[in-house]
Amino acid sequence: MLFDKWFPDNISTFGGEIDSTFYLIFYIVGFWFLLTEGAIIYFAFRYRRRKGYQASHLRGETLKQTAWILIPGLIVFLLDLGIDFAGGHAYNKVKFDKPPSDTKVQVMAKQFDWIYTYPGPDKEFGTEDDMKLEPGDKNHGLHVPINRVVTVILQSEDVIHSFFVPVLRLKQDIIPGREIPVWFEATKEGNYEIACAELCGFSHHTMRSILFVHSEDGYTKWEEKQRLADEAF
Amino acid sequence: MTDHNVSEDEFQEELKLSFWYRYIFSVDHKTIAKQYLFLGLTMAVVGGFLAYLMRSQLAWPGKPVFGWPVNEGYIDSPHYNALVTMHGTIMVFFVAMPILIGAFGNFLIPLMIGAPDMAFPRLNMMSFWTMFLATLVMIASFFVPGGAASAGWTGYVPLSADPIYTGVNWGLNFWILGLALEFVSVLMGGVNFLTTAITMRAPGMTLFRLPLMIWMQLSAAILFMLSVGPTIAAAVLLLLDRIVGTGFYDPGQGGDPLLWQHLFWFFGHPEVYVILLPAFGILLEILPVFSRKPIFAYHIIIYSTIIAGFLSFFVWAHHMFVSGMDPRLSLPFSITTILISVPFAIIIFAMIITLWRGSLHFSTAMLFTLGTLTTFILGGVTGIFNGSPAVDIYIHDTYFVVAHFHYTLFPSSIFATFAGIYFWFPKMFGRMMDETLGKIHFWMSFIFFNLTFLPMFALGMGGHMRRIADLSRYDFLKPLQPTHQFITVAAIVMGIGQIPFIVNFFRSLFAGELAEYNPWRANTLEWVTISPPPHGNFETIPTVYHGPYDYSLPEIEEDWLPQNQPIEESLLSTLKGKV
Amino acid sequence: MNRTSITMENHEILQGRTDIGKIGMWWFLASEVMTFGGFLAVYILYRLASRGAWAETASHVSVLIGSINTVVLLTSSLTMIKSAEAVDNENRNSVRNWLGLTVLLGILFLLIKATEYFIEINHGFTPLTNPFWSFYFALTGLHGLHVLVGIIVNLILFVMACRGTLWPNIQQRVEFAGLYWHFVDIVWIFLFPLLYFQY
Amino acid sequence: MTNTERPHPNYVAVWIWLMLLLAVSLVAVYLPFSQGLTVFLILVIALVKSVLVATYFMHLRFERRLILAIAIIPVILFIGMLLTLLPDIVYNPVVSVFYSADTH
Repeated sequence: MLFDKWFPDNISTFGGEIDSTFYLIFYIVGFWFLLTEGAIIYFAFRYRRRKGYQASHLRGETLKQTAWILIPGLIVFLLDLGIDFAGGHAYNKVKFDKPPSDTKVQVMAKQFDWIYTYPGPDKEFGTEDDMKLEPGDKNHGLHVPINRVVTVILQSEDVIHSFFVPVLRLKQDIIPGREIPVWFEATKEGNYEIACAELCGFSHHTMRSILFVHSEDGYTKWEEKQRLADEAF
Repeated sequence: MTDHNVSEDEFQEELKLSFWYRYIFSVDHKTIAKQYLFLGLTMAVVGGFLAYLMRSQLAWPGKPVFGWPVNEGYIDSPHYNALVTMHGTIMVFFVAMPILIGAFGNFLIPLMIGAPDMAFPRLNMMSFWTMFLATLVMIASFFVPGGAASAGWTGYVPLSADPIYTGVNWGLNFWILGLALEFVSVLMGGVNFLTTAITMRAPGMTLFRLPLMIWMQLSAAILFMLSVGPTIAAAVLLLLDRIVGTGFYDPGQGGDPLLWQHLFWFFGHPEVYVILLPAFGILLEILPVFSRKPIFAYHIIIYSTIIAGFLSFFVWAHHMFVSGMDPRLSLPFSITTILISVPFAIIIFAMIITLWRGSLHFSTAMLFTLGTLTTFILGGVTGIFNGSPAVDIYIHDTYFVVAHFHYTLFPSSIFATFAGIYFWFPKMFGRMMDETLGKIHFWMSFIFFNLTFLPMFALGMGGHMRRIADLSRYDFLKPLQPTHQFITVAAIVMGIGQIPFIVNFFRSLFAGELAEYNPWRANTLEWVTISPPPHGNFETIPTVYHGPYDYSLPEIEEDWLPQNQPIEESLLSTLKGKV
Repeated sequence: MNRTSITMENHEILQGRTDIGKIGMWWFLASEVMTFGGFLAVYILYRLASRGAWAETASHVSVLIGSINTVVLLTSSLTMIKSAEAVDNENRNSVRNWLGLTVLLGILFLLIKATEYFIEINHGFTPLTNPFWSFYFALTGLHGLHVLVGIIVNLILFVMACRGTLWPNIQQRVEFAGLYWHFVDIVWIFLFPLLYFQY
Repeated sequence: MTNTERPHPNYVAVWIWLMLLLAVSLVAVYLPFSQGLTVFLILVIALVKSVLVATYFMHLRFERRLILAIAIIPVILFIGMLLTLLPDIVYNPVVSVFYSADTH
């Protein structure tokens, strides 16, 4: 599409819908933008001051005249509603219709790094076999399997951060005092960047992390390796 | 028209006042307006300089920046955050507000409604000096230990609630104090504006004969007065958190950081319209004068403004779609958000149709007006992207938002300000500004403004976060570095483009061609008195016979009809329902 | 025509618009409503969100003292409006006396409030104890500041009334001071149940 | 100085009503209602009291409509704001359990 060069790749199941909402809005408002700008430029040339030409006294107070602005206003209103409902589906998908998932990760944000906690084999947090990836650990980052619904539980230790993964089209502020779950399903293997998108202090710009999307096998392997390393420790 | 010869006595009387009472502690609304204007323009230079520092750091991270006084020119991340914060704060609260509300509101409200002065002249003076004090406090915050506030212009808690998070202690306290003083100042101004316009209108000046600028100023004042309260409350609680050590925003003690965002944006969004509406007012005054046409659909513009003003109290959460607030709030707020675009769309359409079949004269003021209109449209339509909760998930807190609000606020607070200055300069200072320099200024500003902010949309689509001091940490952002350099160069050229304005302004101030009463042949009341008007404004209070935009009436010879000029009896029947 | 005559003439035109100050005053009060509204909103929301967890600590405020103070402040509102009535009846002594009584009741309110603070702090409830007490001291403190401003305004009017300099513009002056004073009273009407009652 | 005729209703009666309402609210709070209902009730009583003060002591009843509007609009906005914030701050399912009074 038009802006493919600028948008990062999309690797999430809902990212496509967000992008298509973007394009939908782009074409609608692009049309209005061209129309209004075109009108201004055309009028500016056509009605520039010339000798002997008197402007017409047009007050726009009768219903017939005001229709020229009210009807476009109405169309704008209807298109706006359309945009809202079209985008509402994507928003619902991200925020409300959370599919069930058995892969859960806790993300604790703090100035200026991320701590990832995996529930381990028993799939429950707060137990012995939790695996924690602290900053500085080997392969520090968010490890997820491909094509599986992952729930990320966001928490913050200090200030507001924002969990932003451009390739997933996913962004969620992290509020201290609230536990905010988000979900995604990655569709492409690889290593991607996670950023903090909310100003969080001195070194906000260094709050970067990596999202590792593993293949099904690769994920089990990584989990196993991580568990052994944890036990050895 | 009656001839307004104000005799020498009047000027002699003026001269008898000492310098201090004439220029510094004046209670004359026009002098106060000029004080606001100079304060705002000075702060614009400060804010612009901060922008230059930021842009230089972004374009060439890790390189020393020319003009940055500390650390051998290297801007580190905490200082970058302070620059971002102070640029936003200064531009919104100490440039846009003093100029659009303080200067134009003060200057035009009494003149346009035909009043000798404000309802409370001394309150007016106090309002300016409170603003001045606020400015001093804000400037001083740069020089206290720890530097200026660096929690963003929105001051989100808990980042701003505890010095350990930013390392800024007194800077942020000063920031809150400065803002509080600024709010108090604008509140005093607002009381004054509203009371003046309600009670001191000249005979015959009915509500629906008021120029649209007055309507816009009044709407802005009402919006400000009714929205700022919760934010003052929130700011007091924040200050108590910082100084006394209470825990209003500390989640560990039962506080809720999101409440700050709610209360801030409850004010923050109407604040956008507090800036935008007076800017629209300027456009709506200039368009008819240089099109020689009545403004299209005067009444509908007023109703649209009222509807938009009311709606603006219930759109604030669209700043918070990804903030972690209850997502159920998103739908109602996205609906109010798109609803509010309709009245503004209607106003814009009305402005465009005003050009149709007009007789357009492209003076500098008109060029800036059209420049504002064209750029603001882009800012307005890109707001739809942000208003859609789904798209906002991706573009929130990216450069897309930065580009969007610069496309709305820059035209409205800078371009419209220039339009207003070029237009009312003769009335303010009694001299004409130079048109050639003005046109150079316009084209430099307009072209390089677009070159600066258009690429930012692309940055935002690339996922570039705001408020990042150095993008080189992120691999996916590295390819965007050249774009940043392009933007910075464009921004610097835009800055240079303001030099013609400064030259023009000061040269015209002292050596410009003397202005007549009504150099633009405009209808509104400020043009029926001499330029500049004396203390007391009008020799006799004019009586108003018709609306402000009766240009090019086919029945009369001239293509204009001042508001204080009676319509001949013979014409009354033909003009029935028209004027 | 010189400047003075311009101003004179302009003032003539403004004759008959005595509500200039009143409208200004009401706009000021409107913004005050929103400011106190902000404080109250924060407090109500937190208190509701606490799901009754603040009730225990909030039971240490003295409803008795609070009720007495409410009576004092409501009565001072009555005396204030009585002085406005006396203005219209052109009863100068009565104006002075009612004003003086209002000032006294205001001072009494602050004294009772100060005693209450003293008792509470002695029992170990300071603004830093917990969120409830932070709110308690912040809200009553801000209200107390407003009462103080009102007392000063009323006191000035009272002194002027004693000296007999109040009489030009008396109606407006007493009315505006009264509007402010009643507003402060209304704020207390909301603060009292919200802060003192058990819920 | 013109002394325009201003009506003066029986202020003492208003004051007695205020005292009565104060007594009612002192009793109401001990009735066995839920927290939400109690808050609602005492707010309603407070509202009635303040309306009394505003209509009679502040003379709103005798003012022109403009002043009535100036007085009422902020109240509407305040109530609107409060109601809008309720779902997020109080009834938000994602708010975690940090709320307790005595953490010190």
